[in-house]
Amino acid sequence: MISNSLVYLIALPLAGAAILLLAGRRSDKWGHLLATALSASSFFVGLYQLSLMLGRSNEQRPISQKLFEWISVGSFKIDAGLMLDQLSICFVLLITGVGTLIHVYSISYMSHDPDRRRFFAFLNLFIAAMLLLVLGDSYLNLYVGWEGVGLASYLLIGFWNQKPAYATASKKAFVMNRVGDMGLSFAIMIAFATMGTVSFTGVKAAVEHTSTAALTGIGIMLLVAATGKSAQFPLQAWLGDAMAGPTPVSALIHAATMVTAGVYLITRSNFIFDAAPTAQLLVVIVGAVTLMFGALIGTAKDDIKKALAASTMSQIGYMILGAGLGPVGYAFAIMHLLTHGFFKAGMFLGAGSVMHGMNDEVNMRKYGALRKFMPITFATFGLGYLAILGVPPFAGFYSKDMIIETAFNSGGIKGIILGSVTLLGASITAFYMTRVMILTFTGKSRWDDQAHPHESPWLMWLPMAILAIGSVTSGYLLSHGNALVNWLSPLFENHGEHEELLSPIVVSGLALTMVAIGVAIAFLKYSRNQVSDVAPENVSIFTRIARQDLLQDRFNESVFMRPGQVLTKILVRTDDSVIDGAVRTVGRAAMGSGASLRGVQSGFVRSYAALILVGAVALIAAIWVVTQ
Amino acid sequence: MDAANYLYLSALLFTIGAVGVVVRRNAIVVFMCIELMLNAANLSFVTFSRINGDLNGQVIAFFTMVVAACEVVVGLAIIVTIYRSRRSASVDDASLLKR
Amino acid sequence: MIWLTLLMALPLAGSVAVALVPKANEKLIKQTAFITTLIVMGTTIAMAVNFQRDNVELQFIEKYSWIPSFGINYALGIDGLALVLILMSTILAPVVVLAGWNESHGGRWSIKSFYILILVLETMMIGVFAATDVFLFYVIFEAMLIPVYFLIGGYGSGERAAAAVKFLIYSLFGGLLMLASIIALYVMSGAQGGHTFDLKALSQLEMSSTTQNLLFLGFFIAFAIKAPLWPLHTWLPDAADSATPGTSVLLLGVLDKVGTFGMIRYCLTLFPEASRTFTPLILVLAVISIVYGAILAIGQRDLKRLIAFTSISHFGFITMGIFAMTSQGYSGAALYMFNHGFSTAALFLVGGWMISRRGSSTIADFGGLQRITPVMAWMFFIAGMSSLALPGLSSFVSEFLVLVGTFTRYPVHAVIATFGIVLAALYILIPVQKALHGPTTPGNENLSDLNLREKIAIAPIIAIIIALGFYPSPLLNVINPAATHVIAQLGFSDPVPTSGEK
Amino acid sequence: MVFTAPVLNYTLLSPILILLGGALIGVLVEAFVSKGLRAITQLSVTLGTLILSLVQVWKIRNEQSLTAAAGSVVIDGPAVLLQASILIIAIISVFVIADTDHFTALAASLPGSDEERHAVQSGNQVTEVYPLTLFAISGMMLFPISSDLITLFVALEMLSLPLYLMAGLSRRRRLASQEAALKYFLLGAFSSAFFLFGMAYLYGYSASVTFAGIRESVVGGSGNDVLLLIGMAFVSIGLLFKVGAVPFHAWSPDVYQGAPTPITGFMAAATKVAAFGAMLRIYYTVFANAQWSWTPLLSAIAIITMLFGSLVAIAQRDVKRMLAYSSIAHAGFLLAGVIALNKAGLDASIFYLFAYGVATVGAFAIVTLVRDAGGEVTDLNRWKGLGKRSPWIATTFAGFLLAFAGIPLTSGFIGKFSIFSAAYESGAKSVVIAGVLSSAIAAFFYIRVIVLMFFTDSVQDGTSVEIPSALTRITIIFSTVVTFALGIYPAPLLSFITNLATFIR
Repeated sequence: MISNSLVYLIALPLAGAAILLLAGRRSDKWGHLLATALSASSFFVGLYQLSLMLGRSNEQRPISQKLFEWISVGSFKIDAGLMLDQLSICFVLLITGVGTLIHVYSISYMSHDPDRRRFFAFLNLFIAAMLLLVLGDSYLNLYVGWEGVGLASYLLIGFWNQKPAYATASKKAFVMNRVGDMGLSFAIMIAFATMGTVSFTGVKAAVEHTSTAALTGIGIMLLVAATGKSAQFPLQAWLGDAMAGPTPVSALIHAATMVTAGVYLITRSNFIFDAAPTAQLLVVIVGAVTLMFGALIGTAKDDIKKALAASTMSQIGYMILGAGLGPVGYAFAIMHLLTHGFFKAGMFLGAGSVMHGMNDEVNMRKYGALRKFMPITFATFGLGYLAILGVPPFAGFYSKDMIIETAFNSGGIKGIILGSVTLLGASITAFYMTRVMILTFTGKSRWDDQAHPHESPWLMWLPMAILAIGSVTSGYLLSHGNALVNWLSPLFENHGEHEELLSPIVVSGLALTMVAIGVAIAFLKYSRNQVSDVAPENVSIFTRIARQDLLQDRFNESVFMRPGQVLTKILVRTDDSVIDGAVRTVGRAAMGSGASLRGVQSGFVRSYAALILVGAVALIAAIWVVTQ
Repeated sequence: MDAANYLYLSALLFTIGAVGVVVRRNAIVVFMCIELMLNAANLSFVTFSRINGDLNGQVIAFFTMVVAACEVVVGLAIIVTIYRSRRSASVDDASLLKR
Repeated sequence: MIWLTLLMALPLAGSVAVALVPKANEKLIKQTAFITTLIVMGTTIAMAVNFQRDNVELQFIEKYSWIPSFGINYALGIDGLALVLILMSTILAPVVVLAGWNESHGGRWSIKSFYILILVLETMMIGVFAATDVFLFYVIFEAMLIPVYFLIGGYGSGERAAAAVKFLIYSLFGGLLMLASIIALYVMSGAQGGHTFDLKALSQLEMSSTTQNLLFLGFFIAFAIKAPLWPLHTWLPDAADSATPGTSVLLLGVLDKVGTFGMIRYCLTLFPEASRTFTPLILVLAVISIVYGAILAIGQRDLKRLIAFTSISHFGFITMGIFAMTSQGYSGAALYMFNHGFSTAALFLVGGWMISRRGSSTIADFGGLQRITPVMAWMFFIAGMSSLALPGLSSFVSEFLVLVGTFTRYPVHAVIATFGIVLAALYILIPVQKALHGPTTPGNENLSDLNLREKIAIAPIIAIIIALGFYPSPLLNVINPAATHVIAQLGFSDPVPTSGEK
Repeated sequence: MVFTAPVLNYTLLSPILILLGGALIGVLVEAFVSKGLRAITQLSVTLGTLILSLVQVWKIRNEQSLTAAAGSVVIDGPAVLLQASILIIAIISVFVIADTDHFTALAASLPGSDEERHAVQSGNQVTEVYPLTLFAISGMMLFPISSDLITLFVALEMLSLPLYLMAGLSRRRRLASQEAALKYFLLGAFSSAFFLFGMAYLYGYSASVTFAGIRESVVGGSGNDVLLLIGMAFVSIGLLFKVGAVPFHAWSPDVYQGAPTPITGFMAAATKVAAFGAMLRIYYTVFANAQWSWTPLLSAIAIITMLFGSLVAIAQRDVKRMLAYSSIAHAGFLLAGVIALNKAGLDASIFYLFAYGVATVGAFAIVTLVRDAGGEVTDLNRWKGLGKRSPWIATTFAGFLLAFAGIPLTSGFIGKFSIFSAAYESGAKSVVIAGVLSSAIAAFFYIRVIVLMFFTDSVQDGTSVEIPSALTRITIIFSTVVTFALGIYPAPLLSFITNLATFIR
């Protein structure tokens, strides 16, 4: 039963999660091994699927499978169905592959944590959810995975939630993601209301006779969802705090896989964006803004993980931008996504290993000169560094330059702006990555006395090494003979090439120069003069703003949080005073009138007689009225 | 002479009685006012029986007198007990029960 | 086979049995009650098996003359919706008994009377959903208040007396308005060929639209109080605050459903025109409830009140789904009633355990429970996740159906309501962070984790929550026929996709 | 001229005659039987009479006659039903009255005098209350069946005069009791003066003292409407006074509170049946065709009565007064039945009267049980926590309160529903709305009492609950059973009433 094996992809890690969570402490001994094994086996299933797929012709490659009828009410019919095509297979391999490596890494990294078993349970849960996300054959199934990874990310960010700050960080991540998810549900609603279906194939088919307005609406809402999950502007604020999670988590979820779900969503929905130029334009803008936004933040961070997080944000900005460029861009976006998966994960693991050696110090100003103490980490990290810079022949060179090139060639003034932005971004990236390298590995040691930096055990450096290899080779492999582009092309309808504004050579040249400039500045600034181990206070306003993540939190707090809290307080008060108050008033009124009416009962028989008399007179009067 | 005048008279008597009940304090007097009202009613009965040329009205008058007598018996009994225990026959003093 | 009467008789018999047990033998009392509820649950499931899914007509019909001089019958019968709700009630009953094994202690009265009240209440819970004679429904609808009133006032905590009275007065008021409408219906039926209370017959009545609107309001206000719909909700937080967890489960999980159930079974069936007339207003109220309830839940310091307000938000969703007049909305609402029963039950029961252990219901008093009582913490977390409608858990399906169903006809309402899901994340995660996460705060160091009984009690609920999240079809298949039937009766059909208008 | 003796149908009159006979025997017993045996003899005589009379009523249940007593009484379905209700209520009341501890040993003695004390010590308890009760009952039996003005008036006085006295017989708080008697008497006499005056005008209008005669001229429309209207108005005052409708209600709270509780229960229940019985007959038969003139007025009075009774009851602190005001509210509900002026209204009213009467007697019977050293405790604040000390009594009382509040599964609900639907059917929507509203208000104070009894902690002030005597227990159990039986399965009684209740003219 080959088709069934799609289920195994998800079922294996899911089972792992379930077993570990239900078995509880009993499974502490072997839990991590089981989890790793299951993740790995899922990876091999993926490979097997790939082999099968390679064996089929282009049209035959996508396979889908209905598991059972999930929801069916009236015309709203959703099957629990999976779909594996050229796009999702890439993700499957990335997720399970990098995932497995990180499982391995974590065995050692988390070895001292009493709750390691729970950690692995969550990792497996994440893998399962992420696979569901990329395998679901309809937007609603995708939604399940979409929120599933959100949950896993919440659990993992808050893994050490006994620290209030971390608990808050996890909550922040979940809530901001929910804002994005809201966009996704809107998209689904519009899709159902206008097209009567929410399955990828169904929607794709329905696009041609659907009003542009609706398509634009769907597109924008999908973009909102993407910004939430992929930490794009304006929903980017959670990513930095998400670094509260254990470093392997940052590597897997917040660098390699989950945060790229937005890119997947947009490329998956290419048929919608191609038909909704406005939405597509917005995608590009969001991408451009974010890539600058992230890059700028990156320049000011002293926390190595936050610096990397900022860089992730910026790199995903590249991908979104690429995806926003339409059919020509999708493939490159994916390519960058994959290469980024390698080098960024690698660098995060490197950071982890550094922290491991520096008893969890994250402040780069307290590092320095680690090259000697952790050669392997330095090597792997360095390769990742070169890759992200886009130095040929490393991975980034292929993927990133493609995006820059496509940006330039996207035509007209738009092309020029986008191109320059991407170029500038590249240069800034070069600057802050160099800064990270210098502060961490070179120069004088600035760590305090109790730190005994040492290389990490093989369980940790092996994955780093593998990823490093990936970050060297993946670019070449994927772009060799346009391998990936051709692989994916059947999914995207090609509108033919734009006129070339700049030739690839020129672009590469430009890019490299810009990078060189960035590197140079970094060298002048940090390598020459001594770096202090505390962040200097007398810095420019820009630096300060950058250190505060360009005031993103300040903004959210003052615009959403505070007013929200005030509103809540007011409502709580009015609910008691006004609404319930009204009810109480009615009651009091009744009692009051009763008390006052008692007065009639004076106790004097004569007044009673008078009452009767009055009554009699009243009756007579009434009669008189009647008869007149 | 027009029989209606008797009706006016009885109405007048009735009103006097009713007002008397309301304004007088002494239980006995109050009671006498009520008797006045009853007799006013009797007067009407008799008048009507005269007007309608039908004897039943007059029969009722007799019944009423008997009933009034019974009322007197019961009434005086009650008033006297009250008077004995309170040493006052003022209806205003008897106002324990109120509200 | 007179399933429904049997179902109603069993708990009564159980209550008699409980009454016969000597006061001293608490254990036996509890066991008797528990066994009874189990038997009832079994019988219900057996009945559900015999239920013909595709048959839109009422099933298991019974009809005996009760008060012939008013044309009142003891008439029972259920459609898919009623079946689902009865199923929910009878599954919840044993859970509540088991979960609240010691709730009856420290009450004003004996443990015995507690279980007698519970069992009597169960009879009425079944009857109120099964009744097809308006008068019978009303009788049970009102009589139900009494046991709950005593359960809150007698075994609750804090301002229980005040809360109980508030609950009773509120409900009685609504009930009397409904009585006025019922009388009017009765009189009209007399004028139009024979006094009757038969639901079907009454739905055929001719009446001017003004009358119909007035009578509709009579019913609707009663139900809106029950189901608490803003602004008639203020009794609920107080009641939930003072009632024991088990009582709260029955109150919010089952009794309040009578409100939404009534809207479908009586408002829509008896007054289709008026329902259409008032739909815009009701939808607005529903949307307000959704957002308002959520915001107030965020603002609560007390765990029980928080849960109560989340329910107000959820009932907003249910009401919205009902009046969206689409099959998705309707089925979603029906499914929502079922799921809400369980997610709220989970929240209240686990919350109740936390409170009884800590001796306080103030959220701030908890802290770091995940480290001390992991199982309890997890149960609370899962319950919370189901309350914020996390995909993969039961309530997601229903909530999304409601939203989609509403969107196709009333996009604006649906959009505003959808903001509720962000608020939901807040009102669940805030208590989760305060109570379960963070460092262990003083007073919580040596709380005990769930014991076996409690685990057994909560397990089925969690199981149902997860199972129905992935495979709701069994319920949907029962609900759908009724849904399409009702929608069709109201002269509605699902909006067709607008694509092709290009 | 020749004297023709009137033809009397003794079988049909027997219920009343038996009562009168019993009453006379009672008087003799009071005079001649030794004080040791007196109480028990009186009790057995009274009960015997009542039961005998009830049997007679049952025997004649299907009879119909306009000429039972030369056209001055009418025997028909409603008559039988009402008489039966009165007798049943009377019997269960007598069980409570039998507890002589409530009654002064020597009514003639001064409160607190040696004479009184001696009478108590020597157990020299006078038991005139029994014959008085019987006289009152015979009056009540006559009131709803009388079919001419004379009989009506005599019956009214027959039922009133003994009640005036009985109100003054309380053993404790005698001053209050005597005051109650005085007030009841003066106001009663006052109202009956109006009644009589009204009768005079009806006579003047129709030149006839028989209902039939008056009805004819009402139908015929001949004659001076002003006379008719004034007559109707004043007669109504007399009746409304007896049923305690606003603004002619003022006596009832004071009298209910001052009178000995068993008497209060009896009065509240039986008098209402009798008075409403008469009212129904008069309005349904005599005034029916003048509906246009009185329906609006009566509706207004009904609405005011309901609301007033319910509202003021909220503010009461004394259980007897609270019940008094609640009975005012119920008078309002019952007026809705009169206004209905249709078969349904008649059936409903009779059912309501019976159900309410039984429940009332039960409720007051329970009030007699809550005592401290100084006798009954009627202050509600001292009823706190009753549910804890004597759950059964408290639960039963709660049951009656729920019945008064009209909660389903109690007789009160069926009554309310039937009477309101009848009123609605005849188009008196405003009355129904007011009724529903005031029921909501009323529910509030009934529930307050339940809260006091069950949800508030008791104050240790020597308030205790007497173990009910065997007889009282019978009353309580009977009323409880009837109250819930009629709530759960009223069909038999309802159809019985429906079959019988038709006025013959």
